[in-house]
Amino acid sequence: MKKKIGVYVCHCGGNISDYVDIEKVKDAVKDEANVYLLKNTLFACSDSSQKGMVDDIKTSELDAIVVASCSPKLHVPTFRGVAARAGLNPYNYVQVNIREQSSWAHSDQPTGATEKAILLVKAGIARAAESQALTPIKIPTTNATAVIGAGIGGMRSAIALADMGTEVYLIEKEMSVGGHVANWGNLFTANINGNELAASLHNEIKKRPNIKLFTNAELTEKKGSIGNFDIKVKSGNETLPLHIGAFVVNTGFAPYEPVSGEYHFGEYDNVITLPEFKKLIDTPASELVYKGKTIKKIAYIYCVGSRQDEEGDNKYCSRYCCTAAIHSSIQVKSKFKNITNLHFNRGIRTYGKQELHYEESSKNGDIYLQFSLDSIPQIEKKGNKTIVKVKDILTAGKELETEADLIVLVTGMVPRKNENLTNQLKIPVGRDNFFNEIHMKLRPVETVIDGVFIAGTCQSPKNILETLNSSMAAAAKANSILTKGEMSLEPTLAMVNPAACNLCDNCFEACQFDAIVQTEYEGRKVAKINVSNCKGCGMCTPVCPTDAIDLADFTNAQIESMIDALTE
Amino acid sequence: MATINPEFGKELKKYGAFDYNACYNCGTCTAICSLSTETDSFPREMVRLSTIGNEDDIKASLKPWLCYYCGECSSNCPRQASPGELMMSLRRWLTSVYDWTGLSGLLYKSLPLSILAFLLTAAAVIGFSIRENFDLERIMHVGHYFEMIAIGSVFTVILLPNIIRMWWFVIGKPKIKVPAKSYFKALGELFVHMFTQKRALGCDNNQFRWFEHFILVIGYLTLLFTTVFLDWFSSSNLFIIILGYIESIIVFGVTIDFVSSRIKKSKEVSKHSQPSDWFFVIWLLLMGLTAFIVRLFIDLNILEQNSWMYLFHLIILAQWAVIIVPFGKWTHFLYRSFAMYMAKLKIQS
Amino acid sequence: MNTQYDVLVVGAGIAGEESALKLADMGFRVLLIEKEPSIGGKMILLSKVFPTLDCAACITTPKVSETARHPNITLLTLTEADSIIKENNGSFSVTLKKHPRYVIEKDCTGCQECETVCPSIVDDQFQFNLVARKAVYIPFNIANPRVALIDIENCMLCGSCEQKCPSNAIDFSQKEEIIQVKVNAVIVATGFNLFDPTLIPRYGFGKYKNVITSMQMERELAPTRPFNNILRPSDGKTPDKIAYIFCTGSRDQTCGNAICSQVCCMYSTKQAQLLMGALPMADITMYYINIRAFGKGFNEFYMQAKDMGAKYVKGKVASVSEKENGNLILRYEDIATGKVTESEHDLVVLSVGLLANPAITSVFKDETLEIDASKYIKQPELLQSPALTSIKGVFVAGTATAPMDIPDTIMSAGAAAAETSGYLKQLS
Amino acid sequence: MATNAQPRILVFSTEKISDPAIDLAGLLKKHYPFTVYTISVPCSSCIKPRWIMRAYEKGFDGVFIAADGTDCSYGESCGEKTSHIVTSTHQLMRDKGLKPSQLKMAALCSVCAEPFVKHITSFMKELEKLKYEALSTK
Amino acid sequence: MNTKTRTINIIKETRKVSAHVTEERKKYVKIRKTILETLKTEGKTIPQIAADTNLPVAETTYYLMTLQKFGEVTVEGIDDMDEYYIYKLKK
Repeated sequence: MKKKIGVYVCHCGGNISDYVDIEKVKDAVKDEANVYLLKNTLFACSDSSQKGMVDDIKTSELDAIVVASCSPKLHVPTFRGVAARAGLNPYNYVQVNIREQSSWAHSDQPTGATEKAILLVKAGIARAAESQALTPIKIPTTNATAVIGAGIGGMRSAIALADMGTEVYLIEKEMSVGGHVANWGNLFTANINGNELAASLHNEIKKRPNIKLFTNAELTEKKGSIGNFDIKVKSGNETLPLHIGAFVVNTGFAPYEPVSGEYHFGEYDNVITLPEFKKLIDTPASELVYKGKTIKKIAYIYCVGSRQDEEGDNKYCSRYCCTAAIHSSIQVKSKFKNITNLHFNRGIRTYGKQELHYEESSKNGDIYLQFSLDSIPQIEKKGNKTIVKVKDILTAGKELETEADLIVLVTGMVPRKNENLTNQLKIPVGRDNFFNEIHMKLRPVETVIDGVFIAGTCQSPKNILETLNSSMAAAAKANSILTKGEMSLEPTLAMVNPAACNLCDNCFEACQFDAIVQTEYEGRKVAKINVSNCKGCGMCTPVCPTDAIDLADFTNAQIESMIDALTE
Repeated sequence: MATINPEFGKELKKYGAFDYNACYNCGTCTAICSLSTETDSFPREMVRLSTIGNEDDIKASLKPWLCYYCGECSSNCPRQASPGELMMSLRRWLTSVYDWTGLSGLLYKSLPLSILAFLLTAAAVIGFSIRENFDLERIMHVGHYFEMIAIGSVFTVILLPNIIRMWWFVIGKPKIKVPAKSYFKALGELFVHMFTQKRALGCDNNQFRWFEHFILVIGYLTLLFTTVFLDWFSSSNLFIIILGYIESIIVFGVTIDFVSSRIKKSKEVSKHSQPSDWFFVIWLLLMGLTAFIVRLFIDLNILEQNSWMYLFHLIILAQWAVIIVPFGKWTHFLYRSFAMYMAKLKIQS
Repeated sequence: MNTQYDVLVVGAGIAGEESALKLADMGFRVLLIEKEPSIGGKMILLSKVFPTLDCAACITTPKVSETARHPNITLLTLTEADSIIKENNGSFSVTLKKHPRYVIEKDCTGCQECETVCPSIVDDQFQFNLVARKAVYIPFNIANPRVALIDIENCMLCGSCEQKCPSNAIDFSQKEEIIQVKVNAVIVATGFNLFDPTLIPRYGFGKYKNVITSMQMERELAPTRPFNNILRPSDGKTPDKIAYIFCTGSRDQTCGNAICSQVCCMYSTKQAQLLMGALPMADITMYYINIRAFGKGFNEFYMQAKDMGAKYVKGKVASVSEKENGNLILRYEDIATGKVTESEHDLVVLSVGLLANPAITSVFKDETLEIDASKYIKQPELLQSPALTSIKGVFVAGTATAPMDIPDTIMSAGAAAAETSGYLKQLS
Repeated sequence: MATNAQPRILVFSTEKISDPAIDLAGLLKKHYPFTVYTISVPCSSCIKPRWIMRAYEKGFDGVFIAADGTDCSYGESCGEKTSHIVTSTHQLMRDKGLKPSQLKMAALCSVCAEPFVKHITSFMKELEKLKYEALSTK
Repeated sequence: MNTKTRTINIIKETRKVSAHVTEERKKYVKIRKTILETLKTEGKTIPQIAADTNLPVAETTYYLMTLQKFGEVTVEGIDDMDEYYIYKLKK
């Protein structure tokens, strides 16, 4: 069918017309099929030009328009707006870039630039002729979220979501909330206790009717996609069906457990981990006593389970432990008399304001000794004494030894094992085995599974402040998607021609976003696009053996007609 | 293998060290020090040895004496750990370590004890004067001989054994083999440094301070010579009299500047004065000044009527000779020179 | 222009953009102001970002254009908040100062014809003074809005640009505008200041041409770079012994900044990797105190730089001196050996730290926007609601609270959006 | 088409990453031959081999895929998938007697204007050589 | 075409050009001319240009790089030691 296409060639005030002969371009394309109207304009983007286009579309009842001007990045939204204002489908608009990719790129050869511009405009016209009206896809969404894990992060996500008007189901595996932090005493960077913090957040949760807390609970089933998930939550003996729009996964970390014999852990009774030590110093007492022995000299050994060598799994730095250990050493010194702290570290990483803790502890007289991975501190028993030996980098590699009453292994964070959840939600993990975001900077709380957001230490080691920030960021992201009650998706998505589909699994494999599902077509099983998951990348299109998949606005017809036009 | 001794810090703090624990071992102090070299890098090494309490290595080290406290390390320390003051404190501590009598340490650590020592000495001089019925001539005569005897005995009984102890810690105990002839060869180093302190010239922007020190040392030593051997107070030789005047002016003139900068705390070196520092400069000032006035009174012929003046001078002199010279900061002058000497020995080992 | 908004976001760097976008996505009307002529903050000027090494422009530009186009966001560049006063009903009365651009924003096509005729030459602040620009200029290639402005202080008032402009966009009659608006909440996203290394004269920045800041190196490495190659500024030589001095202005009480800047170790490590790619023969030496490679993928990135051949020397450089040929002598203590060492390099990069930018506090007239000991905006409920400030209805995002890297900034901005949204919902 | 004309190249760029780089080349007036035409798609992994083959059929001498590399916002597998497309197209090309070197792929970041020009210039030289060889064997 | 009033005249009434700006401009014009002149014959490295023009070498770098940015000079190649780029006039 012949279409009525309006073509506008822009001078861009000389930027184009100084090198590209606009009249020649017009001459060359005026007889193209489908060209109904052909104009040149000084500035296509100017207000007056835009108004003129709206009038043209209306009066000439154009089926499509082509503007040959600058880069589409600059003005596609402008001219799609023009089309929309004139009642034309925005996807019947094609922009041809004859500035950045012709006049400017070839300002050294104006004839060539003109020749190229002609072909580019022709290709644009061909594409417009094959263009189809597309409507943005709207899907209704449920403004409810399941927050998985009621540690500090999960609770903060829940509170933020509830305050923004999202219904929250807070699902906790344990019987009580607060996670690890609920067992901690004084926290660094703020004068508050872990248990107080957990309790105050729990209290806030109780105040909000739109948060439903399930303890001793887990996710047993998940169906659907972003905006509309049907899930089942088993809480105690009950199983509840819930309808939600998104997940915020905030399942936290597990403290690293030293392997047996690592720094004589499990062999010597006075070798303990940092979490054990934190508990020990929080017990009210006037003297620090461990297993009946008064503790005066404490040796902290850093990077246990973190920054491991080739043989270890954990190449990463656990981020919170340097400050946590130093903070504990300050606490223990302020609480008990005559304590000596010896820090055997691999370079202190008290980044940001946490440096002030390091400074405070040094000024307190704590002694820092630095070792490298190829010569770690040796611990041995001499009678009932425990001796730590180290080759200290800070003393030009000199061998030093000290007695210690207690050895604290500063253990890091490892990903929490949760196979059930991983199977249900299919969140990919990174090389460090923590959950992986799509993009660290652009989309730090999103996963490749649409509608499943991650926050807190299940993503990577973080301190409490960082956990809270990411938890609230995930809440903001989830709420911004769900709050309007519907989602609008770009219509440039993949489309399956069911008649041509033979249902192999090529496209299922190619799609990273779980956007291809099975459906019935004339009694056959065929593939279908789940539009709410499709991102419009088109990765699935070239893998189809029967060429049954096309990407809207980039169809075979459109691209091939462009190629044809470029080689006329 | 050395044992970490956190207790050492507590002892060191009694000698004036503070905040050096704040050090995070960046090495700025060592690299900024213009006297620090690849073979003798300090002060961070000393800060580190102090932190881990490695007494033996500190005792064996000459580095505290190699520092002339320009203060650059302290003013550029990112953690404000005052490495310069730590070096100063180590010098005090080493002085007490070298001192076989143990008095040095007691005086450094305790201000009341120091004051008591000064009072006792004063009382002894006054007691002696009472016994002599304030006979000025007699007192001056004894005073003159006291000077000679004090110099001799302080040196042989206290300082010489202490220098031998210093040698033991630095060279003997660590079993450094030094050929015997080196001991003679290096003597030049000893005297050059003793009289010129030329090493202090290596400190950046230190020419004036070095010059002050230089003329002070010359002034002090020649004044000593003039009073003890040329018997300034009794001399009628015009040359000797004028020489004495000039020397004493130099001594109190330069020390007035030192005292005032300690009061103003204008330089890094004068920011953290300990009692021992005050005693040293004030007594030096008083020595020069009282000697000057005594001779002036003689020349004006009014000393007879004002014999208290000589008494005052003698008290200062006695305190200087029996407290400050053997146990106080005066020894730094000696140990510094011997440190340069022993450093040379170590190189030749 | 509308005078009523739900939120005023001050600062359109990545934190401000992220907060504004999230709130706009939730349906709030956002007024976003930026004092510079382009949005995108400091990030848009970077080369690549650690630890993924993706190009900063590729990450920033989509966010920047999304911000500029969002129907719920009104964006004002060259605009500063002059005063913010809290009204009795809890809303804020805001006075804005919009500096004249002398170019009609909607008419400028970004063709840069004006630049070709402008006779005035001045240091290009967006290339950190490595080259010059004209008095009429587009800040940088990927600026948004990508329109020209006139630096009137350095303008010859010749009028050539006005004559040349094909779209008649130059307008010298523009005046400073005072704009009054009412908002219900404010987000402070004013970012950080870079440390000025002339405060450490020992390093010779400003005196020795071949001592440059890491931000200048960032520009040299960026694809739209000033020299088009990696060169040292004294004589245009391709450097082959490059030194990095870590902790320039951080962890240093003598310049009044005791805290760690959190990003310098990693951006320096990143630059080292990029330099080893660009100059395969070059030796890169990193003089550090401690390596703060703490975040996701950071330690692995640091190990990778070492494997690629970057030399890490523990020891802070104390002083830099210049040789006649422009090479520089660095004096430091090599902590591993405990010895004072001197080394020669032909280019020295100072890894400058981040400092607080507390200027915004003076804008709040009736209540005090408190700052902490490090002069960052104080977060009174740090471990419960990190986006809150001392003023109810005023929130804070990104490096206005503390030094932090890009992912942490984006998270913090998300948290500020969540907190603000909750607050606005309660108000209504 | 005249055989002595300079080779013609079809470039497939990606809307968010490599096309802006090509724009930037223009903006910076970094010149390259004008017989280079660009069609922009969302992601390089959606380019169909049949489109590439169509281009050769219709007279293009070379096809250049300006891929996203690791910057792709659709995920990490895009580079690998694009390489796969190149491999399978090479098979088709061999069947048609085309040289594999007539299809090139390279990752471009969004400001990689200069690398783009370099790639295109060297590709153009290669194609000229091919064309000359083809001409001389005739 | 140009129908709008020249707004430059409006601002000229309220502003004066500072001496510094004029100085900088004069300096640039002079240096630019010198550099372009010396490059007329052949491509040169920055130290060569500086030597030929008697300009301080750092200043030469700054202005040459600026000229490169404005599209007046371009890289021709690199010297034998791979140290200094050779710059030529851009046609």
